[in-house]
Amino acid sequence: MIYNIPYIAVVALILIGLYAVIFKRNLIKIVIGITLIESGVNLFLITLAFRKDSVAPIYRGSGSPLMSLPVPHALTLTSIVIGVAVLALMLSLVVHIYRHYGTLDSRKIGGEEE
Amino acid sequence: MSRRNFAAVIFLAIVGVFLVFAALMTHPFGQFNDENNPEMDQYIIDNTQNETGADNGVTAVVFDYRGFDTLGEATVLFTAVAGVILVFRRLKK
Amino acid sequence: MNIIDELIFHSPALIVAIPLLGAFLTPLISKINDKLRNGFVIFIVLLTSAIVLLLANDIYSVCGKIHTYVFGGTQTITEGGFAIRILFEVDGLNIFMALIATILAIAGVIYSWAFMKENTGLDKYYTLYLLMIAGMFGMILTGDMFNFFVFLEISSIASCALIAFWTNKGKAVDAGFKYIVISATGALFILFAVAILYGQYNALNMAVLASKIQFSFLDKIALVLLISGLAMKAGIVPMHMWLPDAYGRAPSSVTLILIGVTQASLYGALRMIFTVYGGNLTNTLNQIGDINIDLNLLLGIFIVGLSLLTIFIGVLMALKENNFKRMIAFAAVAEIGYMILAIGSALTTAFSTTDTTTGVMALKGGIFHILNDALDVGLLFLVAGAVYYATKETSLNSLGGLARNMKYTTIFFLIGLLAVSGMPPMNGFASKLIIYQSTYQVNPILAIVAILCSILLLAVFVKVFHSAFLGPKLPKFDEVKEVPKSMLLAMGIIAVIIIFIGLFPDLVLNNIVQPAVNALTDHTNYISNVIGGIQP
Amino acid sequence: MRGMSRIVKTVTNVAFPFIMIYGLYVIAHGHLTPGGGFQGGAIVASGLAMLLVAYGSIWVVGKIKEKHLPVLESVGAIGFIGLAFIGVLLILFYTSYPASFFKNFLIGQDVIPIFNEIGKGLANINTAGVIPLMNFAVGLKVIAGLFAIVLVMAYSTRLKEEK
Repeated sequence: MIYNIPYIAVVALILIGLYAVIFKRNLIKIVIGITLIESGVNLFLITLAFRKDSVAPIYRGSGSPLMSLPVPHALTLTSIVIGVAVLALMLSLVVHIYRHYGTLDSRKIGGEEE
Repeated sequence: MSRRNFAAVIFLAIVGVFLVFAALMTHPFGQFNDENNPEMDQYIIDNTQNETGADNGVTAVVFDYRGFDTLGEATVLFTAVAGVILVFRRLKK
Repeated sequence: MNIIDELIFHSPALIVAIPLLGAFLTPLISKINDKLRNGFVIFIVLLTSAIVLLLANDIYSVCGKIHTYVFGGTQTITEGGFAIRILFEVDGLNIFMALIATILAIAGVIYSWAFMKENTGLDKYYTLYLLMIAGMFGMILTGDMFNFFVFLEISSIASCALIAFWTNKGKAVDAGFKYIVISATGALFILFAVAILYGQYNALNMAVLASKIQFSFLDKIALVLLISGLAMKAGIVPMHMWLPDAYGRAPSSVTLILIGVTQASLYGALRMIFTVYGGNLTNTLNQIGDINIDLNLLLGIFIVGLSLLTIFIGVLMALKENNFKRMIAFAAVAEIGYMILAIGSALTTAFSTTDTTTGVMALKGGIFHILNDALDVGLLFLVAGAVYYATKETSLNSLGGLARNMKYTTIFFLIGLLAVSGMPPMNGFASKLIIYQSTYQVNPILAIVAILCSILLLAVFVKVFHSAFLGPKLPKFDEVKEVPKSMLLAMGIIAVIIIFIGLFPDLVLNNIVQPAVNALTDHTNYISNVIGGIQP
Repeated sequence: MRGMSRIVKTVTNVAFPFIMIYGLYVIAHGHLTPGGGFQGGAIVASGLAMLLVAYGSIWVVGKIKEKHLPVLESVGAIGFIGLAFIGVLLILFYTSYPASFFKNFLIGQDVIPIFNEIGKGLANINTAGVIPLMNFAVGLKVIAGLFAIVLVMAYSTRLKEEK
């Protein structure tokens, strides 16, 4: 049981993120919520890579000790870059929404007549 | 608390319970045995140097074994740059 | 070696890589000349379509053939039964979706030539357009779970930026933000599910996962996450809020590809349910007395319930909607409901031993409807875009008497109207008839509800046709002219395909839809074709 | 933003070359030590972002036009996908070559022997075939891409404030 605590942390991060996405009215807080979910998933991927008593999967010349798994590292790297891209686009849309409506409250945007 | 908030709290609670169960049932952190032996990753660790010539296993996976993912990843960044520039463009010629 | 054979062998990679290369080259080429850039983009799309047709010809030549392509190697499966490299696995269903995507891409890129001419930022527009097409093809053709996620993100980021193309309108930016929030959350659900499956079985390839999956508690969680994430992207009812906004506010040419992306998400859900979890669909979950509660029954009833909600809400919202494009968008929601209605009823029966034909027929109707829905709704959106281009009006109240000045557009709208509401000479009739027949055998109420909603849909569109196109010519539309030729050509391509399918539905059903259904139902063939002789 | 105080500018002047060199080192040694094109590119781009913060976006746009950055990014992306395409195109020259997209074509050949080395724990930069070349292409792409995002966002939000 004690070895499952990292996964509990993952679940906590994802739930906090979902809470922010569902309940918060401020667009910036919604963006923060999505970033939190993403960090939770990234943390989960990277915890899957660890093996007890292992080193990073990089050869150092002499011998080959037990190495941690390389594929989750690669997946996490990809996922982080995708997260940066989504974040940049979301923030630039928020900037535009603020320019139009002068507010970040999600109840007050998008209601105007055409 | 409004009805919408109440429904959302119920939803979050259900999701939370299931995810906590999932977290408890995942194999313990860092513990591998014969049942969940990571064959694929062990193969990559053993053959990285001979097949790709790279010392760094992660780079070998990123650029060789799963190179197409990396192309997609680079494309995502390219897409984001194009999108940000599109959103901030001048609207009048 | 023959060059055509080589082309076919490498085609799965080239179908994705050529639009990507085109997208990377577009910013450089648009420095030279605008016309050259438009021509280059059309050339890239046509080249991709030619390769898709070559691959389709190859796939359909042998029954049940699966074209497996390895990136960066030759060995599909390493000794021990795991795939270390990314594989593209193209079977009947994949190539069926790719053909739909091809039609949409060609029509959209031709339509854009005249439709977007007045706007600034066109080099970025065309770059993102090609990226969206590449993302759609990647989602459709890939055989790797993580790769699927990456292409999902490419298509959703590109479409989000294009939905917010008209940044001077606040509602467009708002629709783009809504879309990116929903699709980013859905994509993260999918990534979480992929990570759970990877942690269990140490595999990312779909065929390998399908052969290893044991249906433990974690796998059920992963299945729920996968279906809910893909349902968010596909616009099924509890998560449909983004769809009318995004479809309605985006430029019409973008909406056309957005339909394709939505269908690709639906394809993803089909692939996950029928192939990855295919062997476990008849697992008994629970037993009450003598009755076994099987997974496929539970999942099927759940999906049928969702689909009825989707149809109802789509049709009712379309009835009261006043904006032309948003109204069509709600009709699109209803059409998605018809597809998943067929898939749900197929799930309830497909794996029972006593009645095998009903499930297969429902599945056939659902998959055929994916093609028809993409064409019909796409044509309607193109017509709405043409009306907007000519009059700069979106509200239905202020339109009227357009048939006098826009003859061809009116004819195309009539074709789309009849097709989307399932009237006999068009393609929508063929697929909806199969859906009615098969759902009637599952439960008559389903078929009755489906027919009633279809009639309501007809009423909605006839009302629009009457108010916008017929009637006296309004004085403010005296100057309105027919839209340019490239837009007419794009609408014409889709209309001709609609009429062709409507006249010869059997030809399409037997040659294109049947292999897709076979690919879905026969998941053991999928596994054995990819993994080959090596068993874990 | 108009730029920050003289202290910040001086510190930036001192730190900037070190960050650049470190980032380029991470890119170049991606196949030998922890790092790679993405990580090194992010380091260099963050150094450039530091310049942006310290000196203000007007000054930076005076030095680097923001419309040149997407061209640089396109060049990096074309380099990356081109290296992947060469794996397929080699079939035109060697008929029995086991070609495929993303083939590491520099490993296991004897035409250019200097790139045909397999790293055995030594820090030789000419190992690993096309991986270092791909690292450079991706590094260029990431530097240009991330810096373009930051620069465009900073520059366009500033314009609105000043008016």
